[in-house]
Amino acid sequence: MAKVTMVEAITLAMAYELEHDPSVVVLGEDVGVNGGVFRATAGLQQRFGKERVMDTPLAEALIAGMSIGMAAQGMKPVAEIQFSGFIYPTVDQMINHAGRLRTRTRGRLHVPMVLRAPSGGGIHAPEHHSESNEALFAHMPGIRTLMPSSPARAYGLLLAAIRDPDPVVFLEPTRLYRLNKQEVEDNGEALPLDTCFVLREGEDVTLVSWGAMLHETLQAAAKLAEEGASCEVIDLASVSPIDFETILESVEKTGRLAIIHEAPKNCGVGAEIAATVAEKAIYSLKAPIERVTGYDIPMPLFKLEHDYIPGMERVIQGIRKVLEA
Amino acid sequence: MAKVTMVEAITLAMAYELEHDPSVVVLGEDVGVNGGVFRATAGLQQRFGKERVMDTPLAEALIAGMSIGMAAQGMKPVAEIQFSGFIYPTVDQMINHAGRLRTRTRGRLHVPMVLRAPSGGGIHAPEHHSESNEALFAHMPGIRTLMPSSPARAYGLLLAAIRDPDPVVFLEPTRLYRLNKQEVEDNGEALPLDTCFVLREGEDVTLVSWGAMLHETLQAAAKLAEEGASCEVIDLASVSPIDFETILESVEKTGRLAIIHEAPKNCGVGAEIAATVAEKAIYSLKAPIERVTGYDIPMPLFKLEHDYIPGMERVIQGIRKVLEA
Amino acid sequence: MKTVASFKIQYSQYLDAEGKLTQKKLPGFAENRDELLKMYRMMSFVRVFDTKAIALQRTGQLGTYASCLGHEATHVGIGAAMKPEDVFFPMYREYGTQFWRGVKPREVLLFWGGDERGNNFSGPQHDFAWAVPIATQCHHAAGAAMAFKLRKEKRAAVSVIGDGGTSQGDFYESLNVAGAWRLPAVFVVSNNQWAISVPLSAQTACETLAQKAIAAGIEGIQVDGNDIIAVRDIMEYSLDKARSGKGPTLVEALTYRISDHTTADDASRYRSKEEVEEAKRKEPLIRIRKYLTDIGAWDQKKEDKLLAECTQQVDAEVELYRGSGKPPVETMFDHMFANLPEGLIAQRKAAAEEGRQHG
Amino acid sequence: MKTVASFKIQYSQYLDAEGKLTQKKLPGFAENRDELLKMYRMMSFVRVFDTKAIALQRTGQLGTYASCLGHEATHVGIGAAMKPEDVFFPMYREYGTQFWRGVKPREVLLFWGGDERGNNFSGPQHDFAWAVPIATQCHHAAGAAMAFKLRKEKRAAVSVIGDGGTSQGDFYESLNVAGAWRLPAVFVVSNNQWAISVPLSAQTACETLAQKAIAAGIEGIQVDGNDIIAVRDIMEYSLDKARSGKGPTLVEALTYRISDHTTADDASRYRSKEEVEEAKRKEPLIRIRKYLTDIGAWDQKKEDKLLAECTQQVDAEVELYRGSGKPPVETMFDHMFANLPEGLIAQRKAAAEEGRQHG
Ligand SMILES: Cc1ncc(C[n+]2csc(CCOP(=O)(O)OP(=O)(O)O)c2C)c(N)n1
Ligand SMILES: Cc1ncc(C[n+]2csc(CCOP(=O)(O)OP(=O)(O)O)c2C)c(N)n1
Ligand SMILES: [Mg+2]
Ligand SMILES: [Mg+2]
Repeated sequence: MAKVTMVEAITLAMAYELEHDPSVVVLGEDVGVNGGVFRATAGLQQRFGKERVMDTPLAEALIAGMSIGMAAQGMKPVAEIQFSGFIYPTVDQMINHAGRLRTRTRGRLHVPMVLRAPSGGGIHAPEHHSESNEALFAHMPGIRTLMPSSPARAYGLLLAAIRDPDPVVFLEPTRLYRLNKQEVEDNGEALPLDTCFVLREGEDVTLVSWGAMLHETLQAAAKLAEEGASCEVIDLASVSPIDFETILESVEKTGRLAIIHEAPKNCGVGAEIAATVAEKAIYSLKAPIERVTGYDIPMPLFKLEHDYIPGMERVIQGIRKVLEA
Repeated sequence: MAKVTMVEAITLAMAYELEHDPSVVVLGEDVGVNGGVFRATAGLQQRFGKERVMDTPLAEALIAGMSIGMAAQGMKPVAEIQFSGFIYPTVDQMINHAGRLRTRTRGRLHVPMVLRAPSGGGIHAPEHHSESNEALFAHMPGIRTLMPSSPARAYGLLLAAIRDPDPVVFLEPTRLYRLNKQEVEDNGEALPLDTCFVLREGEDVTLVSWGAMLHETLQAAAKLAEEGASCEVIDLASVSPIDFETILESVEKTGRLAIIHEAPKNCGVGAEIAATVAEKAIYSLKAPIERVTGYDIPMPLFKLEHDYIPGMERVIQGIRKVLEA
Repeated sequence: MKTVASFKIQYSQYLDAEGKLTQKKLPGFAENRDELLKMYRMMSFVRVFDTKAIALQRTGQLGTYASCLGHEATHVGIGAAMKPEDVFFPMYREYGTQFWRGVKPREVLLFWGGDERGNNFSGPQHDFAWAVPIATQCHHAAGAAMAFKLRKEKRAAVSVIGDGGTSQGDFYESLNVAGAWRLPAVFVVSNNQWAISVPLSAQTACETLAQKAIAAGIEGIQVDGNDIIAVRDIMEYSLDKARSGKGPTLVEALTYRISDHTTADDASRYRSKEEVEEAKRKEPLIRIRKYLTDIGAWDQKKEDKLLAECTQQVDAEVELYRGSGKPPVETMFDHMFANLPEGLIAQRKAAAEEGRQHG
Repeated sequence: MKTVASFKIQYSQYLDAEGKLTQKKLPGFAENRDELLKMYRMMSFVRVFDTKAIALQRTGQLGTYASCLGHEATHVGIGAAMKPEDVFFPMYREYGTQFWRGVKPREVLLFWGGDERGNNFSGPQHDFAWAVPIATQCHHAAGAAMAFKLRKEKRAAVSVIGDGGTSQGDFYESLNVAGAWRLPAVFVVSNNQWAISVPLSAQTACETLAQKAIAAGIEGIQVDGNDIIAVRDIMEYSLDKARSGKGPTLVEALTYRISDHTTADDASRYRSKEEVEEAKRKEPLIRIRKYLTDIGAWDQKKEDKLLAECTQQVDAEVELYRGSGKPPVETMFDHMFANLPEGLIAQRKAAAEEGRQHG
């Protein structure tokens, strides 16, 4: 068992599927000889050839649309969008085709594709390279949206995404790509879809977060534990559909909920979680639900990005507010 | 003062601005001699000429992108997207440029454009013609999103949108285009932005809705009034930003809230309203907030569209649930 | 300045508007009367269907309907040239191609009648559903073509868009990748001169739409889209080329949309009667009928019999359509995912209950 | 088949890689030594700046930086041909054009240093900000051109994209509308042979990128992008044409990206040393310097003096950049809207407070 970074775990998952399923192909800009600008596809073209790992022309709508066409004809394309701010040209194809082909043909055609893209800020990247846009996809019917937050979950969830017969948007927090290493057994074992993961058990407050913000969230939980506050930390992982069963169970236990995400607050995924919990568990809530999020402005250029992304202080402050209310 | 339909009110507003502001132009597919597929631009080209009212080539990204270019050079483009399902190619331009040009140039350039599009179902239209996608735009920083629900509000809000120096997405419920007529004084008076409208005062429950669903919501309120339940009905109108002041004031009075919208529930705008109200007014709430919405599936073809769109029965049932909890 | 590249666009026609041959040597299939008759029959059938569908719409039995009047040679020509294992990516009015490939008229009616079951074709199961968002299907065709290429299958992907569709970026992106990757794809532009109310001259400054191929470094050919012989011939050429690994082709079929854009449109608002009359003179059925008559393969009796048969068949399909009923409410959910998530199972249940109550 | 349209693409060059004239008659400006010297000085300045910016990045004083090494003739040629009232729509490495138009080097550094103030140029206030999302700015250029046309202003919009950018649908959509509406726009493709790791041959099957103009029915010209005389000449021709209502032009400038794509890239992963060495031989400064030397307008002393001056100027700009500090947190909100909505006022307040607390 090797210790790998998250980006290495992602490479491992793609390699595993390329190896075991001949219908899997990888495509995107610079994914071939260059191995991807984040090196997520490093070595794959050398190992599996140009027919399995393809550099596309520079056109994101094309990447999504071709993937749909391939998928509907029996392939399993794993497409990469290079940076998060360039995913928007895929929206038309994803919502109008990927998410509805199965239902509009009554199951005759379906779209087993994965659209991978980096997500979020914090790595001093140029403009348009640091956006968090999971809410856009979460609102689209017919599409699953995942965000891993550790090497092992990245590996297991990506395997699940590739194997799932329906479209999956897989958003990878760039801030976590190389943040730390974890033992990941490259055994082809997928994690379940449509489920969240309880990373830390606690009694006093439930913290729901996903992607890179779990880093600050877990740190905050550790810090607060020193002060005697016991936080239950849930990795949402499946941004859509949301595993409300687990979340509600936790909130019914703790009576308090803070949601932490990097994307803008307004109509973010945090809103859905807060709304549903407030609806279903209102009588268990001992305090208003708190959302600690990015502001309702575009991600600023990097001099200010750490003023945009909720830092430990802001997260702890938010949790304290819930604990003290 | 003339009685006009909503679509006529929209035409009046554009005509007023074309008449009074030489920098205003109208553009889109078939908006010229054909007057728009919904007739929203009927007569405008005849009256103001081909230079002011332009048929574009068939390309939505172009329509949005050119509008940004024109707007940044001092024009006020009012662009039409023909049907709601074809607005997605504009997403890239709207989020990456329209919504951020002012802030990224520190105010040097700005984008006084309006992107008009029909919205929602219920008129037996073909596939992709009946989507409700306000949540997509509501989540975008730097953009205002409006949805009128009456001829007078359509007139006043569209004037405000055109005059506003920043980008506005203006979503017009096709189901209301010709549903009924209202007296609208064509006096060039705009309504305020960033505000919602209390359409009916009440004591027992607050109903927040927007666009076409206000039709069912108002009917439901009238019906429930017969049974002695007093509903306060709020037209959200400004889908983003949301006027929480008015909503919170109402909920603090009634203690109960139902939100009614046609778009899919998951991560819809209703989630944001419910989340914020639950956060800010939790101690006033006498019952869980209820959302009556479309399902988390694509709008079906029209044989089933009225099973998708919440009808009176579903709306009343939702309100009753809040009243009785 | 020195010339570094030069290009030309060629035009193909065998049968002019008068039904006279404009070339001596006919393609093989056109030497075979039965082949020509088969195509003519289908063109006639499509026309009868089209007339009936409009009538259904006018009497409130159908939603909006997009007529194919005038496009019969283009559509049937495409269908006749394709093999079942090829994949077709329609826009929304290519009934001629689809019927040839086994799609049932009742399915077309279901689609325009607001029923998803209409996209669950009886034709080849791999054929794509209609693509109403203009030109988006070009990408799917490119993707499918890539799948065939990767799997070394001798199959081709055929997409159709309109003249208006050539203004969409998706179209160029697909053409370009097809060129770069030498994909087995044929991109047809059904140039019927109008995109709703926008005439071709307002859509582009191009003299031909076939020349758009030059931007992708691929071959572009213009064909008389009202000439079933020319259409099928160029399609066979392009498909052979594709299947044998020689790359993609852009085919511009010159035709005319004689009808309104759809039944929701009123074309008299934006174009002249004269123009339409002129187009009717050049429409595709007249000329092939004349030619068949000239070579002694057709006469009025046969024509009457054919029309009676077509009417009968269409009426039978309409009956089946009329009996299709409303699908149960919960079918909205049944095909959303292979594995329906919890939340949708709950919504499905609620919707089904409501459906049962209020039906 | 009959030919219905034909096209050719022409190529312009005055100065070859050896600095020898390849045409007898020079454009007017090139007969004027001072004009040539002015351009050469700017090219040299840009190169000094570029070298310095890379050094800043390597020492952690700048974020990612996109070098323009090798593109100086293309960029400066565009700048020299434009008028202040024209509008420039850059991609992300056209410092040569921008400096010519008055943008300050410190502003370029601010942008790559992660500071929005870098987009608030000192150049013409109507010039667009950088457009990192590839080819999206073509639409803005088309829109601006339409504004000029409607207002009957004799101004042109100039956008630049790369060879990779020609695969984006936005590019074709803009070209097409510019043709259909005869817009005063010039679309430049800076063909530096690579889009990060993807070579031109994998991007498209086209022999030239200028031929993409044919898909829009507009003129396309290929120019030696390392020849400042040819670039400026073709740009002046295209701009005159645009401003006088004669329509848009697509200009393909053939050049080479000698540097890595950005400082975050390692080009040795995907291309050979030999190729880069060959490109260096043809780079734009050598040839114009040779030519100026040959005609007696330049010598080593002047060169040394120029480089010293450039270094001094660049250093001064770097100092200003270094002193720019971090903008106050609340500036994230200050330019969001002309009228900031309530919710953002509250967020601004919270952010400012936090900023004050934690720096
Ligand atoms: C992306 C998109 N935008 C707009 C529309 C609305 N619309 C439907 S058909 C049409 C015109 C299409 O013209 P053309 O491509 O020439 O095809 P034709 O209908 O003439 O066969 C338009 C604008 C659409 N379906 N898709
Ligand atoms: C829409 C979009 N997709 C991807 C990227 C990431 N990216 C930045 S530059 C680049 C290559 C651009 O190549 P080219 O257009 O040839 O310009 P060059 O950098 O060579 O000047 C890519 C893929 C982007 N900026 N925008
Ligand atoms: Mg057409
Ligand atoms: Mg390049």
